Amino acid sequence: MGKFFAVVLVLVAVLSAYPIIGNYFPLPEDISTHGHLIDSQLHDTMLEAGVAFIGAQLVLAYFLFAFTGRKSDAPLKNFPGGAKLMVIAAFLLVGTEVLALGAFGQKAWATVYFTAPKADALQIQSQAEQFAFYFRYPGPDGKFGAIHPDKIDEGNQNYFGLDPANDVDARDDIVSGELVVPVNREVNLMLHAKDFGHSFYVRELRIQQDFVPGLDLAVHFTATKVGKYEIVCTQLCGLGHYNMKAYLNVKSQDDYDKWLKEQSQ
Amino acid sequence: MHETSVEPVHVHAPPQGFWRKHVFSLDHKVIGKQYYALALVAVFTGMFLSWLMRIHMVWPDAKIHGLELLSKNGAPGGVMTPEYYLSLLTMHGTLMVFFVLTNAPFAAFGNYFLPIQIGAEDMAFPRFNMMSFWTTFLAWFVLMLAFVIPDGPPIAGWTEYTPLSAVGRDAGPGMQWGASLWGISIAIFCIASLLGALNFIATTLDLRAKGMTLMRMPLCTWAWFITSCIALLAFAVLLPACILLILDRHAGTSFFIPGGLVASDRLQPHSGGSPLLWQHLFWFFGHPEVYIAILPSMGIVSHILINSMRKPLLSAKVVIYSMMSIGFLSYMVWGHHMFVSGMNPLSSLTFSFPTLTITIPATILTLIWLGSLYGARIQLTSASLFAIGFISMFVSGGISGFFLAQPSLDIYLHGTYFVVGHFHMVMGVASLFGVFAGTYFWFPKMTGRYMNETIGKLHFWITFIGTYLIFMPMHYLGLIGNVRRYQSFVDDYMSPYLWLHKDMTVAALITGAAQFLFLYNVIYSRFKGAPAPENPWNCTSLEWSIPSPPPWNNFGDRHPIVYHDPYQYGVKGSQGDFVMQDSPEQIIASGD
Amino acid sequence: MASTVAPAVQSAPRLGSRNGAVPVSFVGSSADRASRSGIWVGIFAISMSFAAFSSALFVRQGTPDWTHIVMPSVLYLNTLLLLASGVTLEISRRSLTAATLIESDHARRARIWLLATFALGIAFCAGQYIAWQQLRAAGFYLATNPNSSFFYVLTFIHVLHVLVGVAAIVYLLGRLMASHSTFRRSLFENTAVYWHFIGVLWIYLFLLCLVKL
Amino acid sequence: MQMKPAVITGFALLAASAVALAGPSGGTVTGKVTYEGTPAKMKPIDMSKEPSCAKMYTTPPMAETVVTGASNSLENVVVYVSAGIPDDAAPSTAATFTQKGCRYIPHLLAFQVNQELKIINDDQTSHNIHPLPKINREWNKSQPPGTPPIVEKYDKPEFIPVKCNVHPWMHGTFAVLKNSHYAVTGDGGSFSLANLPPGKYTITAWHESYGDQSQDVTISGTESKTITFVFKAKPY
Repeated sequence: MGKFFAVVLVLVAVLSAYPIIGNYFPLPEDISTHGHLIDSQLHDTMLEAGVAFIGAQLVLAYFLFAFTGRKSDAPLKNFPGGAKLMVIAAFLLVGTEVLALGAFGQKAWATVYFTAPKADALQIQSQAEQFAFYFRYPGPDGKFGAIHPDKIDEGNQNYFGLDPANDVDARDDIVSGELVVPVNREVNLMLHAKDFGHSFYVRELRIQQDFVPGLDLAVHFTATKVGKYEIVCTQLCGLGHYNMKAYLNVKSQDDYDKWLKEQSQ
Repeated sequence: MHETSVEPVHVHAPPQGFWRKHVFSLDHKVIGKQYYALALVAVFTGMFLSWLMRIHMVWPDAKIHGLELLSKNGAPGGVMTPEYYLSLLTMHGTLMVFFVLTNAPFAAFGNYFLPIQIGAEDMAFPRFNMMSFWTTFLAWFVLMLAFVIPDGPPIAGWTEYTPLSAVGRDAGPGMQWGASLWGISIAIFCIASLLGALNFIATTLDLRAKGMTLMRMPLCTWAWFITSCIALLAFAVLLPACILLILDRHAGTSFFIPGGLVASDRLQPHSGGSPLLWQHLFWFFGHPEVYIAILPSMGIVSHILINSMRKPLLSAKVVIYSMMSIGFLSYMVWGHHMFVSGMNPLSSLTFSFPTLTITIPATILTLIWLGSLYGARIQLTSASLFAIGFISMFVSGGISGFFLAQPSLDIYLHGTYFVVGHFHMVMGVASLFGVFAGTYFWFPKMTGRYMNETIGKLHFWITFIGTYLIFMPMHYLGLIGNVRRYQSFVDDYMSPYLWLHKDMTVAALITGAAQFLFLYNVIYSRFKGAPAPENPWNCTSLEWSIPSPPPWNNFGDRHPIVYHDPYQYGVKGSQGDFVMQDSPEQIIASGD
Repeated sequence: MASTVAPAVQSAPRLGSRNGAVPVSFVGSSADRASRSGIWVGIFAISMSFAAFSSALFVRQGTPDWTHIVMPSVLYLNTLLLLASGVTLEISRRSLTAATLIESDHARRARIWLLATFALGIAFCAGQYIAWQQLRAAGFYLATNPNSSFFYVLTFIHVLHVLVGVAAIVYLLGRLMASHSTFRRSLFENTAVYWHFIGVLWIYLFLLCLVKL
Repeated sequence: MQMKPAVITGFALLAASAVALAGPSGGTVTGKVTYEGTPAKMKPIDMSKEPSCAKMYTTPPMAETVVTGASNSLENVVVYVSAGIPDDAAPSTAATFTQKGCRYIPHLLAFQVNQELKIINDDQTSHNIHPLPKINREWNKSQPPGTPPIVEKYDKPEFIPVKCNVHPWMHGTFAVLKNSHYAVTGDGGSFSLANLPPGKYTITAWHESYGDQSQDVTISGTESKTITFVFKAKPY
């Protein structure tokens, strides 16, 4: 039984590691300027965690193999070094690992959250609601119209509750269901929640940030590759959560300008 | 003052009549069994819900015949609606976390064995003890009501994030009365758990038998004691949170609801509340809750390992201190659930360090367990199989914590199946393995009969392998950015990976089915199992020094006096290679 | 001691046991020690809950819609009542410690002061009710603004705790009144501890509502 | 007043016979609904979030809050007899409300109190129907593809906004009316209320964003009257 258990554990270790080593579940391609930091951090962590995982399972397997079904008079031995060794090992191995991951790993975090967007970053506002994202561009005047929750009229495509009748800034605001951005241009995305908590997640951008009602947050990123990518909600927001998505459409500067012109007509 | 009271002292009179004996019993053993039964009902309900969810997830249009009987609106014509999927998800999480992972390893086994293992006749406050079970039962009943009300169960997940959970009807189906029932149920559950924790602590501190020093307490007693200290803080914080939530829902207050929200085309009449406040209060409870679930299993597993290795752990002290530091650290890490929820990015870093640090005591524990196996005489019973399976599971699930503890990786992995795989393995299955191990181990003591070993081993192999087949792939899917809590994967991005989800569903169905072997084994053995002696596993702790099943007052009129710690294995004892805690004989090391 | 056949829980020396034995120095049985640590653990848990409430209040005070309301004047009176009740309970406890027999003057005095404590406790609850009325009269309801919300929540939950204490006092009175009954002193001690705790708790809550940080 | 019931039953009989004969018995009110001023410019609906629906259109469909036609005609206006005629029993036929291409067909559905309302999902995606009544009972149900139609009833007259919680742009209206004398203006904004027995009526026209207007008409014999409603349109 012990031998069988050992075999099973070896299989578990090997088969669990196989898809990772064989890279059968590759990360989606990274189209952001900061993503490579996250990816390399993920890679390092995977290496350390993987070694620990396989190591532990194999040791467990070996001990089971060696020390089950022994005769009742078989001598009992203690692991050389005993508990002291274990404690020291844990502190050294894990401690250093913790420090390494903790200290160096924060670079990616810092680039996302501790660096302010450049002054010329493209300002876009995103509103999350049950169950869609809408995006607002300030239009030619470069000013966003104020949001009036009582003016929201979705049947009439007024998702943000703008008041063009009285608010000049709002008249030229461009509202789109698709996040269209120019390539290689930093975007500062302001997140506004209309009803509940939502989250902005673009796998390829390596960006995830919650929309918190009553608390307008912002994320900034630079998309480096033209194409269409999925924006999904990762914060449970109600019955349509699974279907709450939009598309990030990265265009060349020219196409972007063209699109913007079409929209403002 | 005289040494010990000589004349028989009973905390309560011998139970008379059916109601006192079996229903409103003051006997900690009966109460423990009641907790266990409740957990058993809850775990099978929860498992059934997970079946429905997994089936619907991979075959969204499938007609599940008879489901429309469970809920007319939730499954018109047997096809599950998106909101009903979320209802099941919420109920699955709530049932499993509160009524299984808190009740089974902690309340059930703790109630039954903590007093016996410290040589006490009963809990310090038997009436509180009875109350805390029946309050828990009430909480469960209130939660179950959500299934039968027309509105249906809530859809906001077991974390009930505000404002989704706070605005009521406009948040969607199930959020009008279902969510209220949830809040009330959890508030009641908090009160019950506080009573229980109070009882555990007082009992451990003051009702220990003569000679039972703290360091002579078995490791599972230690685990239950530490857990009750954690629970005392955790539930004391969740209770106010639930009260405020209920007020927001029904009294028009705005603790968690900010102004200017428009839901279902209606401007919500609230202002100024803070959704993050709920998240902080909830996770201040929520993270320690993870350790409330896992620590008792660590204790149980250590206790069983020592017995089936026939040798002590490398160091029991280190295990105790590790469990303590885990309990202590568990209060400094709650923020790691909120890395991307708009918390100050700096505090994310300050939360990530203790989170990474908590892996040190966890690693120490693992190394101690592993290292102790070296040079042992391991006997593989169903109990020890599950105990060793626990180690494997704890490693596999715990390792992925490395990833999630780092804010920079959490940016990518948060809210994906990576998280689901992680916590299901480490706090769900691992601590359930502890419960299984405990059941196979203590069943002879509780009923006077053995459980069937063949069925037990079969149960273990299917469960062990099945668990890996279900939850390991979740990590892979998380790495490709598979978002959790989706009722189906409508986006083309996920379609290439649906086959894997289908396989996981099949694995889940098989593994779930195997649990009926366990259920059968429990029920069959209860009545037809082979009769067990007083101390079938040659174990040293006090519960094995009394008849199986124990009499209503545990030790009769005897007042056990403890002479040894419970780790006296591999010695020359009068009864074999061990010496009971309460036997006055000298320890003679076996010659080797 | 061995001769007395006491119902329910055996424990430390009892007043009014049949032979009217004079209690030796207070010796707690394990049950007494348990209930003592029980009360402290309970106090710890309650404090933890109110700490949670407080943190919520601090967060909420930071939000712009917070308007600080003037506390009803009756609260000052209530505070005095509760403090006084603490004193009377202390006197009662002291004289009971000095008491040897249930029929002694000490015991009688203990009874009277305990009765006073009970009255003051009830008066406090009534006073809190009046405070709520005053606040409603001033147009501040539970949902009027965050400050009033917190005030009602905190005071109401505190009053619930006071009522638990009152119930305990009633029970003690019952035991003390009935002669020839056994009396467990540790119960009295614990009730006193609890009662002083809710007194302190009230001072804290009152200050919490009074001052804005 | 003793004879009122008699009168009512009389009217009821008349109406009933009118329906039964299905011939032009009684008078008719015909007319046209128009607007003056500049109505808000309807924007195209952005369905990019729901590809299964978006691909059903070559050019994105327009919002239907204000639908205008040639010569200032106004569509989706309910014209009904608001006073002067007794309530009718609901017809046995069900009023059908279809979700197709992530839009409501029709955008405005008029039916009678207690008439059966049948809601069908023709899309490959799961819809949610959430009518927001003020006086009737509120419900909120999802309808995955391939599930049976949702059948409901309303027991009080009301204009009920309907929304889909899953697709924010999907908005429609239920016009629940007391009697069978109503019409919804289509292309050209014209309407016709037939089979009106002689009498004095109040005719009301209701539009979801322009509100309602009423006119009194008196019908004698089988004459047919023509009336027009003119709504004030606002650019925003």
